[in-house]
Parts: sequence; structure tokens; C-alpha cells
Amino acid sequence: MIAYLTNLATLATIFGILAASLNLLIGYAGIFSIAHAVFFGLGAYAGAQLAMLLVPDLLLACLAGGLVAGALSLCLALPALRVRGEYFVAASLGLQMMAVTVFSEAHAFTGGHGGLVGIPLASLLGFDISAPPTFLVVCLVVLALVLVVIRVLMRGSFGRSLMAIRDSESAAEAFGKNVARLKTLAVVLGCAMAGVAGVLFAFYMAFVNVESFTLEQSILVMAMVIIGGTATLIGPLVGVLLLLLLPAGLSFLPFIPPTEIGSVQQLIYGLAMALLMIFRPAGLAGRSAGQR
Amino acid sequence: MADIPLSVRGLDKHFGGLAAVQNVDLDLRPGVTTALVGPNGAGKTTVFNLITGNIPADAGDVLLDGASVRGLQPYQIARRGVARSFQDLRLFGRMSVRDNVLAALEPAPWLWQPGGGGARRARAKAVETALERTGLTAQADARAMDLAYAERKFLSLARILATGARIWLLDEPASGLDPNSRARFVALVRQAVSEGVTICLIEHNLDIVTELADRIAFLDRGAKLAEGEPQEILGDPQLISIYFGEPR
Amino acid sequence: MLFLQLLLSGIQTGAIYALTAAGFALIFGATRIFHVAHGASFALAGYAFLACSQMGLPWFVGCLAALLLAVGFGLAMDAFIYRPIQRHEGSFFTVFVAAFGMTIVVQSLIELGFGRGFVVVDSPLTMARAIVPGLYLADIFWVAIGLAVALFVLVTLFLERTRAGIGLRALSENPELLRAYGLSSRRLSALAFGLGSALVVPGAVLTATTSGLQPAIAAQVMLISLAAAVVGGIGSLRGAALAGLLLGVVENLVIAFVDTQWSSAAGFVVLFAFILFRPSGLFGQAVAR
Amino acid sequence: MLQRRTFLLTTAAGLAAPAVLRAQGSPYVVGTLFPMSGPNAEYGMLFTNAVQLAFEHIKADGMLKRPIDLRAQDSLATPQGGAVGMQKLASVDGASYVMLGFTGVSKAAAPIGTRSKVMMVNGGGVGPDLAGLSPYFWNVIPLVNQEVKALLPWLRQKSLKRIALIYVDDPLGNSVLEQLRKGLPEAGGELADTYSVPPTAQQFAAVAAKVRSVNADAVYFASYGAQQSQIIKQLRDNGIKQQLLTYSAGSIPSVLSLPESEGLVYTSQAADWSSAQDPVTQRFVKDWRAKHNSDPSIYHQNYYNAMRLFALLAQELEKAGTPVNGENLLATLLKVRHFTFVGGEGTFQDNGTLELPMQINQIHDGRAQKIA
Repeated sequence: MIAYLTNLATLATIFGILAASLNLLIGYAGIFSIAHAVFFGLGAYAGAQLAMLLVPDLLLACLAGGLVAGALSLCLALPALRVRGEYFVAASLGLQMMAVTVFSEAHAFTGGHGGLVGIPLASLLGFDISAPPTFLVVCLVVLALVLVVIRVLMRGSFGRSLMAIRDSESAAEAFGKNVARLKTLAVVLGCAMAGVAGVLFAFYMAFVNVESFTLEQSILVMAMVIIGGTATLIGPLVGVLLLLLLPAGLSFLPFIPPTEIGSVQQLIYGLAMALLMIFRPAGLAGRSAGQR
Repeated sequence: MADIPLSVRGLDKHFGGLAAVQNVDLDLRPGVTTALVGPNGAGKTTVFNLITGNIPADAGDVLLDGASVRGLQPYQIARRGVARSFQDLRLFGRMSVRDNVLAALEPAPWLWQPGGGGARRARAKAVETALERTGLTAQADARAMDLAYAERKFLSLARILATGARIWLLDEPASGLDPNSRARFVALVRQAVSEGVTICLIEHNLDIVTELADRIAFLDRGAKLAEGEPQEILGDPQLISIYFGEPR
Repeated sequence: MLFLQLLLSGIQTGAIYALTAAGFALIFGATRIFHVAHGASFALAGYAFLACSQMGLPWFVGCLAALLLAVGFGLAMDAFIYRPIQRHEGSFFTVFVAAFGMTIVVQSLIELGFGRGFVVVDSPLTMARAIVPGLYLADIFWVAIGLAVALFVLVTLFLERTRAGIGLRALSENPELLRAYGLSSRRLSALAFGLGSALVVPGAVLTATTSGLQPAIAAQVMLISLAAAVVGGIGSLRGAALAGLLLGVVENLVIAFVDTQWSSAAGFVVLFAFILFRPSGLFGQAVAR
Repeated sequence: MLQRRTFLLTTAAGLAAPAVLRAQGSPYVVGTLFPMSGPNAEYGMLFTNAVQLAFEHIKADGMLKRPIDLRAQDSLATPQGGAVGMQKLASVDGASYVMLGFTGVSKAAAPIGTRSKVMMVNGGGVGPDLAGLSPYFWNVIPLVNQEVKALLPWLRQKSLKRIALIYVDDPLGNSVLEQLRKGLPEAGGELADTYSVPPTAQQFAAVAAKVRSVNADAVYFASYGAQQSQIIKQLRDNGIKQQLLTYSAGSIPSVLSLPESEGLVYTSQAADWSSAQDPVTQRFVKDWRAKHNSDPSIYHQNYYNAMRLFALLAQELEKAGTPVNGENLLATLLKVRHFTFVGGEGTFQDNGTLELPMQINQIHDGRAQKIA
């Protein structure tokens, strides 16, 4: 039981980092990306490759994963500068679909559908950190760091500028904000953090393949952010706990026949998403309109 | 020429076949409030958008202190001391009133605002002053979208006030205000003018125009038909009949 | 010859995409709701048709059942999901998540009701014959093209000639005009959902006989509709239909030049390119920034 | 929210506690980790039905002294779902033996199962990457290479020389590609052309057009799930009249029941339902037909065997008086190696796969018939 809870907690922490980084885009910068799993994947692949080819050091891997994801996030920044709203959603969708094909085709980097197997155990500055409880602690530390960075930045002028752009791009520009640069910074920062989450994921799973970086994953993370509450620090975490623990919790229900377990779980899961959006449209941790 | 903070020379803009602005000249001088007046669709807001670089001009030029701003991005023009308001306000709706004003005076070139603690305190002070002058201190922590209509209009003014910009372009700043708020608004603008701010405003309410404007530029179908003292323009029956929309 | 063959099968695929995408565009144009559950309407219609044909009912009964279910679902989404959400804060993404949740619900219900496998309705119309040596076409090709053209003409006529149709177009362009016409925006939005959902029926029925159905088909259809609606210029019916056709053709033709692996991604490459280089789409107005 | 979370966790703990107790007490906990929702859920259904039948037989025969407690987890056919499900089966349910399927799931679950010393058994397709994945990971099915190899003599006999290959670009598909590329020339044939498709592709009219243009004698496809039926249907609809060939994945009901599958030839391990002599196979076929009113497929056979393998291993352990856990199950498997399964006698190889006699089947009137 402890091992199971540790496992869930570690996954929840990794997804917490992922959701928090997407919240930077969706919640603060108003960039509605449904391609976040792409950058999660880029980080995971980069981290795994580094660990397999050079050294399984988590710090270096995080650096590499963050760099690769951050650099390639310019593919997302480009449409983000040109279009907004539904158009951007569609652009990120296109990017996501293309990336999945590239991930499955670029065998040298990703191992194709077979994925990368045998990712070595993680170490940090020479210490073995692969034991599940230790790794959980490391993940929690990374999550804490990410949250601190987001909080500090979002409380500062950068955060205010992003939110100003989100609420009215033209007005922000009229007050001297370099919208292109700020948006690009936000995208790079958010995607680099997603890359770091990907590195942790790769080390934790010891195996990665394209099935973890699909559109479904992107939508799951997006749902976590929206259901939890955008532009709040704890909202994405609340969303992660709910959406990760809901299926896990449902699997404990004794009365579902084993042959129908998947469908019934999905049914409840989908219904929960719809109902939450009807009754808590600003998310569980968000404040609704009219509330002062 | 150099003592004119902002001058517009032969500005032209076409949207498809429609001439939105045709050969408009305009000089804005410090301490002088100029009103752009004209019927709906005369191209007044387009003139603003051309000045701030939001849309590129087909021909003509905008000079800030005698230097052309051609090719500059809107944010670069803004940083040269041009602040504007919008007809539809464009507040930062989900941010607090205080953050709305604060965001307006931080260009935030990178991840942080340079200048350190001293500059930060100075900015905080500027924000408080702007909020005080616009009477929004009590609402400082409310979200902009939750404000009443008049409060929102004052917030859009507070954003401009706090920046310390020397040129203000105000797009229908007083429309829809009750008489009491209107009086406060007029007082605010007058104080700014007395402090040397150059103001250009678009306004439909002719009472406000007569109260505030030192000069009036009359636009119709993108062209400047006349410019002069308020009584001179408002006394011209032909212009007035265009303004009040005789069948055209 | 290969090129021609690929072009023709692209047109058949594209005709189905076009109708589905036009439905999506109609709903989006009139209500500004990104109806992500459009794919679920498609799946429901397809399975309704399948159920009827399994019961041995004639094909037009199946089509009618598909129509009723698709329209009913569209109207229900509008009334019970979108409207309550929009009454509150109703940001674009809130709607997106709720609609996606409902897509999952529909998919699970289909799994529970019809099992999880691939199913197909048998029809003699789908068997291709050589019309000239080396060029194969099935009768269903003509059915698809005919239906697409006929329905498109009908919908266009409806939008241009009838009061309700003009109201629908006005809903997105100029809501104030509606009041002048004395039309209720609530009724019109229901009309948009009904009509838009009805447009999935031919595609669903044809797919049930050609490439077959599976519970997860909703997501696929949703992606294509969305891509076509954007490439066509959001809200433009004509654009969405043409873009749907284009995506179908590209998906098929691309195989003549690159590895088959890229076929389904090709449509999204087109989508991405359009957004970068011509964000207004084929027929859209310039994007307001 | 905090409250809700605590609630969920305590509910989880409350429900799980008796399970852990029971695992120490009477029943043996056996887990299944199949996709039970999503595009591959048809397989989860198939696998589960087969496990269920074996479970009933084991109970009816009183093969084991203690009852078996079957626990199902939805793997969603994704690595993440596999990891979470495996961890739950291993550490919450206390399963000592888990049946699973799908490459991504298997690879993600294998390290967790190995760490917790849980026997894992796969009965789905086997690419070279699943052979020898972990000492605790076994396949009750031969390597897909074996299947291709078994087909080559038949191709030669029927003088089908030019083969076009449609394959999913994953280790299994690539292994088929490699085997055909190597084996066909030796059998006097050649690969006419190859087409790799993504596992999510649904439209094959264009592929069909290309296949037609190369004028092959036969078309081999290596895919799985709903995609297989789509490939068959669309190839036939688009005028491909040539012989269609595939591996054991062609034996699922949705393929069998598809009219277009008439004449499809696929390889599988020996599974001759009509003329089987041995009692294990006879009983399996008879009871399957009685229960499901159709012929069993290869997957039914495999997962029946997987479940049966557990009973056989546990039986040995009960005889010896040693506790039934993953470690001991593995030791017994390595010691015995040779088992009586549905389809005949099977021997486990060192690479973690099962050596079984192979056969070639053809679909006729919705039923599979052994043709070689």
C-alpha cells in the first residue's frame, strides 16, 4: 500500500510540475496551448538520452530537458505571436499532432513506438536517488522550486505584464509592453518547466514512449489546470489530485464488473469534468465572477 | 518644429476601397488640449491608431519632438511618452485596480523590472497618487471587471496618469459619465494640462469639448475639414449639420 | 493513374470531412461555441444507424434514427452544458473541457452498449470496380459527392434565403441586427446546433459503411472538423467545407510523395502552415488581434 | 478540497485493507492489466473472457486448495496506465501473478513487477523487445518471427512471390518487416513494397491505391486492434483482390466476422479446434462454444493458457508446501519449463517466449480453418 501511494504521489508531483507550468501559459499569459505533452515528451526524451549516453545525473538531465524543451518551444511561440484564441488552440493542436508523428518516426532520438527502455537509475551529484521515497522527495523539491519561481515571477512585473497582455493585448502594448518578447519568454519558461517534469517522468518510469505524449495527455493536463482553477498557485495542484486520484479511487469501487471497469471509470471521469465546469466554471480554487 | 511634442503630417490610410484617413495634418502643443470632433466613422480613432503605431500608415508621417516614428512598434512609441485610452477601455479585467495601474508603468523588458528597490518604491508611490487623484483608493484591491462603469473610466485614466506620459490620447473618456463624475473628470484633465501635458481627445459630448478643448480639429470621412478655436468651429452651421448627421 | 486514383479517394474522404466540418463551422459561426463534442454527435449517429441495420430495419429508418439522435444530442449539449456554463464565467476553455468530458461520456456509453470492437455496416455500394483499367471507384463515391453537394446547396440556400438563416448569419456578425429582426438568440442557437448536428449524419452513415466505426471515432472526427474549420476561416461555412475537402485530398495525395506514415499528420501540417502564413484561413476575414 | 482528498485516500485504504489481509489469508491474488477502455479495449474484453473461462475451469476442477481472487486494472494501453495499474496490483492487491498485454504497458510495468517480484505473463503479440524484457516477464506465445517463418514455406508452395507489406511502425511491425526482408528471398520471393502506418490511422484507401499499383501477389499486414479490420475492409473495397496475409492478431472476432475477411490467411500457434485430440484443448473448445456461441481465437487460447499456467505453477508449489509468491512461481517455471496447454505441449525458451507448434489458418464463412 505504501509503495502504491508513493507511486501515486510521485506521479501526482510530476504532473503537478507539468500542470503548474501549463498554468503559466494558460492562466497567466492567456496562451491556450493543447500541445503541452509535446514539451513534456521532449524533456523526457532528452533526459533519457543524456542518462543513457552520458551520465544519469538528474541535475544535468533536468538542465538538458529544460533546454531542449525551451528551445523547441519557439515552434509554439511563433503561432502564439501571430494568432490568438481559437486559432492558437488549433495551431497548438496541429503542433501536437505533428509532434506525435515525429516522435514515432525519429527512431534515433525517441526509439519510435518501441520507446526508450532501460533508462538508468537516477543519481544526483553521485548519490543514488532512485529509491521510490527518495525520488518522491526529490520530485517534491523540484515542484516546490517551480512553484516558488512561478510565484515570485507572477507577483512581479513579469507576471503583471503577462496578465495585462492576457486581459488586453492592445492596451498592454499601449503601455509600453513588448508583447512579442514577453509572450515568447512565457512560452519558453513554461515549456522548459514541462521539460523538467518530463525528465523526472523518464527517470521514474525507466521507460518512455510516444504513448505518454499524445493529445490525450495534453488534454488531461489542460483539464487539470482548468478544473483546478487558472491563474492560481494551488489550482493546478488541486486539478492534478482530482484527475489522477479519481480514476485511482474509482478502481477501488468493488461493485463494477471487471469487464466494464474501464468504461464505467471513463464514464464517471467524463461526467465529473462536465459537471465541474457547469458548477465551478472558474475551477475549484478559482474565484467566480461577481465574487469580490 | 522641435518644440511641438507631436505633429502629424499628411497621414493617409485606406482600408480596401475605403479612405479612413486622408491627408490629415495635426499639431499638438504642450498645455493645449485639442479635440478631434466629427460624426461616427470620421476616422478619429484611426488617427489615434496611426499615431500609436497600431496600424501602419499608407502615407504621411508622425513626428515626436520632430523625429519620425515610422516603423516603430506601438510599445516603442508608448515608451517615448505617448499614453492612450480606448473607447472600450480595455482594462486588465482580471487584475486588481492597483495592479492595473502598476502594470501600466512597468514596461517589464525581461523577467523583471530593472531599477531595484528605490525605483519600485517610486512606482508604488506613483500608483497610490494616481489612485488618489482618480478616487479609486478604496477600490484598490477589487478586480477591474467588478468595478462600476464610472470607476472603470477613472481607472483607465489612472493608468495614463501614473505613467507620467507627456502626451495623452483620450478616446471618448467622458462618455456615459454622470454630471458629478464628469466634473471630476474635467478637473483632472485641467490639472494635467496645467502640469504641461499635451492632450488630444476624441469626444462626442460638445459640452465637454467646449469645457476642455483649446482647439478643435473637425474630421469627416477621414479628412480634416477645419481646425480652429472652439467657438469658431462650433459656430459653423455647416460643420454642425454634418456633425449631427444630416442625411448624407 | 496512381495520382488520379489518390485524388479521387481523397475527394471521397474530403466530401465526408467537408459536411462534418461545415456543421462545426455553422455552430461556431452562429454561437461562438467551440463545439468539441461535435465528434460525439458523429459517433452517436453512426452507431444509431448501425443498431438499426443490425435490427434489420431499412436504411432510411436507420438514417432517420441517426438524424434524431445527432440532433437531439446537439440540442441537449446546447441546453444542458453550454448554456449553463455561459451563464457564469464561461471562458472558452471551460466550454472546451466540459465538451471534452461529454465526449468521453458518449464514448464510454457506446463501449458499454456496443462493445469496443470495430464494426461496419455491410453495403454493396462500397465495393470498388474498375471504371477504366487501373482506376477503381465504388458507387459510394457518387453517393458521397452527391450528398455533399446537395446538402451544401440546401444549407446555403437556407442561410441566404430564409429569415431564420439570415438570423443565424447575423448572430455572429451583428447581434444587434437580431433584435431588429425580432429573432431570439436562444432559438437561433438551438437552430444552429440542430442544423449543425444534422450535417454529421451523412458523414456518419457513410463512414459506418466504408471505413467503419469504433467507440473512439469521436476524437478523430473532432480533430478533422476543427482543423477544417480553422483552415477554412473560422465561422465560414464555405471555407470549412472547402478545407474539409482539401484536407481529405491532401491526406490521400501526400502518399504519392512521402512515406505513408505521414498521411494523417499531413492534414495538421497544412493546418499549422495556414495558421502561420494565412491565419484568416481560406475565406475568413482578417483575424482581430 | 483537502477534505475530499483525505476522504479519497481513507476510502482507498479502507477498501484495500481487507484485500491485503485476504492475500495473507486464503485466496491467491491474480491480477489482469488490460486496456478496458479506449480504442484497444476490444482486446481487454477478449483477454478477460479467456481468463474468466480458465478461472471457472480451475475452480470446477479443484486444482488449487485455495480460491483465486481476480483483480482487474485498466491499463488504458498507455505506459502510464500500465505503471499505475501494475503498482496497484503489486503493492495494494498483493498480486503474485499478473497477466498483461501491449508493448508500452508491458515495458512500463516490467520494472515495477520485477522490483516487487511479481510474475508477469503476456499473451498478446511478441516483438523482439518483449522477449527477455525481465526475468519475471514471460510470454505464453511465440516470438512473431516464428510466425513469419512458419508462413514462408506456404507462400512458396502457393507460389506467392511478390509480397506487399503494410505494417505499424513499432518493434513488432519492424520485426515482421525484417523477417520478411530476410526470409522472402530465401523462399524464392521478394518484398514488392512496404508501407508503414501510424497505429492511429483509419483511412487506407490511399494505401490501397498504392498497393494496387505495385501489383503484388499477396499483401501482408501487421497491425492490431480496430485498425486490422479497417485495413482489410478498405483494401477489399478498393479493389485489392490478392491474397491477404497476417500474423495471429488476425484471429480476433471483429476480423472473423467481417465479410471482407473471407479467405484471409494468418499464422498462429497450433489451435486446431475441430480435430484436437487432447482433453485440455477439447474441453476449452467445447466450453467456449457453449458459453460464447463462437469459436475461440488465439488470444482466448493464450490468456486461457496464461491463467492455466498460474494454476499449474501454484499446484506444484502447493504440493511442495512452499508459499505461492512471484519468486517461487518463477523458480517453478524455470524448473518445469514444459507444460500441457490448450493447443498442445509448450516449452518455455530462455528468451522468455513459448515454443509451440505453428499452423496456418484461413478464414472461411466467418470461421477459421486450419489449412497447413
